[in-house]
Amino acid sequence: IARLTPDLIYDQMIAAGCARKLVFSWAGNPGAGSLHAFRRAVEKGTPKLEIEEYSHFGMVSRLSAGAARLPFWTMRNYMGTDLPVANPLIRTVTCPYTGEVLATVPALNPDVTVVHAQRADAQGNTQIWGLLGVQKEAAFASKRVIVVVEELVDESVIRSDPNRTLIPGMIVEAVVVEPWGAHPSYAQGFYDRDNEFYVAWENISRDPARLEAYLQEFVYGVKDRAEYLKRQPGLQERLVAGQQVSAGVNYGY
Amino acid sequence: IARLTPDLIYDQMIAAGCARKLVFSWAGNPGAGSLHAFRRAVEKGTPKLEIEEYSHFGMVSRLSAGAARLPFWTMRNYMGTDLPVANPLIRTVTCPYTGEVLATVPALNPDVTVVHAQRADAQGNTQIWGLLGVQKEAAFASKRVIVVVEELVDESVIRSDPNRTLIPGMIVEAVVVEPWGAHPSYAQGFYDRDNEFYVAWENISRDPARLEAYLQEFVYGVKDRAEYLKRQPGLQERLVAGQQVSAGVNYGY
Amino acid sequence: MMAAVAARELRDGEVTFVGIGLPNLACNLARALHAPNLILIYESGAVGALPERLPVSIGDPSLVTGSLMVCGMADVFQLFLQNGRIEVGFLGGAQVDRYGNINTTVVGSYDKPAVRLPGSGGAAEIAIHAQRVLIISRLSARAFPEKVDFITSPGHRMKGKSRQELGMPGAGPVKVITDKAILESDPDSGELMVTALYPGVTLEDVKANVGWAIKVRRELRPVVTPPSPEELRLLREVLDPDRLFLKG
Amino acid sequence: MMAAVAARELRDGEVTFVGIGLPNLACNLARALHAPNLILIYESGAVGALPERLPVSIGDPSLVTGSLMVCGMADVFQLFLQNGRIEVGFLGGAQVDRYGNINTTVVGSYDKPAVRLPGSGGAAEIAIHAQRVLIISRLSARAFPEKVDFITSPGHRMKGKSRQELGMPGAGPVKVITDKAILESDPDSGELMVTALYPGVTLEDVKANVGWAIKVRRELRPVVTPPSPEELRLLREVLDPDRLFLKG
Repeated sequence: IARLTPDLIYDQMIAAGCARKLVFSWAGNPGAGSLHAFRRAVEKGTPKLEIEEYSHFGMVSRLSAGAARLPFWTMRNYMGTDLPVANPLIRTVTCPYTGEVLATVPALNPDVTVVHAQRADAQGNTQIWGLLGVQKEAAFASKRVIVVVEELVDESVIRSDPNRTLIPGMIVEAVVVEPWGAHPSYAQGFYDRDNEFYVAWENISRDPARLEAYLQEFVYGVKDRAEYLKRQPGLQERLVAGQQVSAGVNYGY
Repeated sequence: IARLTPDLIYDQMIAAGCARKLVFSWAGNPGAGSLHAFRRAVEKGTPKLEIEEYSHFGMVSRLSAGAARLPFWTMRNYMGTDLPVANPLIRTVTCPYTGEVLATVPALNPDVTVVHAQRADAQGNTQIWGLLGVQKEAAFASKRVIVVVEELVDESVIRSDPNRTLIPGMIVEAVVVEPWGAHPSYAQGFYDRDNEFYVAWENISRDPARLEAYLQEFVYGVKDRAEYLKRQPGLQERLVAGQQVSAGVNYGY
Repeated sequence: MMAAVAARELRDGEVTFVGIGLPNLACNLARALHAPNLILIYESGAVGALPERLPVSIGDPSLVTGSLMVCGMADVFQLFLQNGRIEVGFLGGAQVDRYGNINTTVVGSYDKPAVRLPGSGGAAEIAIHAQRVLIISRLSARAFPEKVDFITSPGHRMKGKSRQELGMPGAGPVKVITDKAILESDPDSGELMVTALYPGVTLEDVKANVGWAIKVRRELRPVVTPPSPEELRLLREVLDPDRLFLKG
Repeated sequence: MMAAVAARELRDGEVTFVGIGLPNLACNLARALHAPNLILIYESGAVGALPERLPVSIGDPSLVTGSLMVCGMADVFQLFLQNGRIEVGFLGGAQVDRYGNINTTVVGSYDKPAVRLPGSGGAAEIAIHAQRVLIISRLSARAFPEKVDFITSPGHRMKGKSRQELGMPGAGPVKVITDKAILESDPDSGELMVTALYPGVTLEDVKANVGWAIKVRRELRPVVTPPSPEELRLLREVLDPDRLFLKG
């Protein structure tokens, strides 16, 4: 599994033994502490977890190469750092014009990419606003793409604002309509980040027994997202987004 | 001067002797014919004009490299074509992972890039919708950026829909507020392409005397854009855009 | 007629890289008939476009309004074309040679051309990356020389090398649709050969308009089916009522 | 106090790459006081952000609402950072060494770490490309070893080589803001040296909390000006009322 910023969902997957190898650039629980399952795996070897580590720019570039179906991507980066020592896949290339030696990373082409988005139509044409991350690059780099959306919309909604489409349906395998599907993270315009849960994770994840109990109750123990939400009363009221709607623009000619 | 698709404005600059060298990938008058001033320059040498030629992908890549401040950009391209023979700046690089030989083009960093956009604020934060071309790459690749807009808007308009901002004010040197500034081309949501003029250009540009007369009347002979428009009565009524306004999206949280 | 014949080459749902002119007519005809889910991509950045009028330029604003996605040109070339997502690419050209190589750059020498043509645009990379390429071009001995003056878009053999030897992802120009006949590439040699004639056209007529001794496929389909009344009606009354691109 | 001192380092209008925590507080304090036109860029893609609350994560939705531009991360790293547009980059770290090298990767060996830290994130490239880097870190002998266990973000000398020799565009960590003193890099050797003390802190106190024999600038400013009442009010009542990042 690969992500720039593996978060507590990744910590859960590591704890549950679902991850053989993690490819990443920053593994922490922002503002709250550590991913303790990840740390136990790396520091103590339980469970066993291979790691392959880059910086953010390196991970972004790996996906950019994958999305462009090139075998590598070039950066001016890594000189003086120990990252190329820790990871021999960080290499160099010589510019055919200036002779300058530049850093390279190999393409990353995931088997499956899961993208969370605000809305898509039934064909998978997907619109995202707010932070875009590397969603476009990851989707185009991937062999298969699954889109999880807050809202399924008619094709006419997509066509009314084509500049917002980040991922075209032609590369999408499946659309999953799952409101609140990004919790404990957020969906701009739908609901806020559940910061309380990120803080709580510090203590849950520190204690393997509590972590296991959490997985039993909220992962293995729920049959779907609706049940997951029902076990957390007040959550939706607490996090639902306010209204700050942009004006439209004229696509006429 | 450099553009993927030098059009009849470039044909005018060539005819007027303003261009020393043209860097391009497609030089024609789409749907209407040729750029005859360009053809006279290349075929007969009047006026003298150097050319440096790529394909569209090559030109896009040159600007991508320039925008990323890398000395070159990599593509899987040009094998079997005569373009690298005609242009020795099209070279190759060997992938440090697969050993594959790939095509490269050198970075293009223009002295000045002129971008036409629908709107910007006084700081130069610029929003564009509809076709985006290589405007973002050209602006970031350039030493200086001039933005020509249909409409100057308050910063709050820009901030109400930040995903539409293509060019940030920090890289913009000057904002020129010039409604109808793209004519004979178009501005999505403002006015249509003046196809009649593109067709008319075929005959104007074929005849050096008519071309010179055109320049006298509509370029040298007008003091500003307002006068240029006044000499073409009915133009604005004929081309003004219809209304096809998109809905807004919620940026709340 | 070329537009109608080209339209029949498109299968429903295919992702098609469209140029202006006849390819655009062909794609929109196919969409109106057997391929309503054709996805049209224009190199200017419109994906899944539904132009309500015949676009004159690939930068026409009518390509934007109502399309599925509009992205920058770097994305068009890197994420769609080089990524291998384009199933069909349409190309035209001033010259097409024995191996399907296309010239849209110069007639004569590059440094002192007799005629300076517009250049590649996106044609070089489309010829390399599209899963298959369809060429549309009127047949004449001048337009079909044995060897083009300049290879803008590679076909099946370039200076003795095959596409595979040169590492090209796409299958190249599998069919050339002319106004007299259909030519297809021989799977072994890569050479273009006559595979079907238009009604009323003789093989001699075709051979006289090709600059080399063109081969003829053994199982030659004698005639291309002429455009149906419905195809003609759509082309003439709906898609190109002003006869911008149609001649007949 | 570190946030207030860091804020004073920022000049109005500067383009600043912001991390979460104290850097974010410092930037928003500067915006509220002497630098209203500071342009904050977060590596998640928000440019010119005006967060109405203290963002806990660099992916906080409050960074988006009302910002000047939101772009993808490829653009953040290629078009802004590598392009040279970032004037100030803030970095923190578990270890900072004699030459300003920072470690946020591992304590101990890479393969069998005693403590696994989060890793680089964007810190490696910020240290290389930002026009100047400000480090914020509490002073302790553990946090300031002579040599870091792992160079995540390069400072002024790495394995004997200078930034210039290694071809790094930015000037690197020009100042380290700690809770006891300010350290600055010697323009010649690149070594960090003490240049100013906080009120009530002695030089011996600083030296005891640094893992090597740190040099002291000849014209040492004796004390850093303590936070003004206005700085304290903004930090405690407006910017971080829940004390998420402030200790005092």
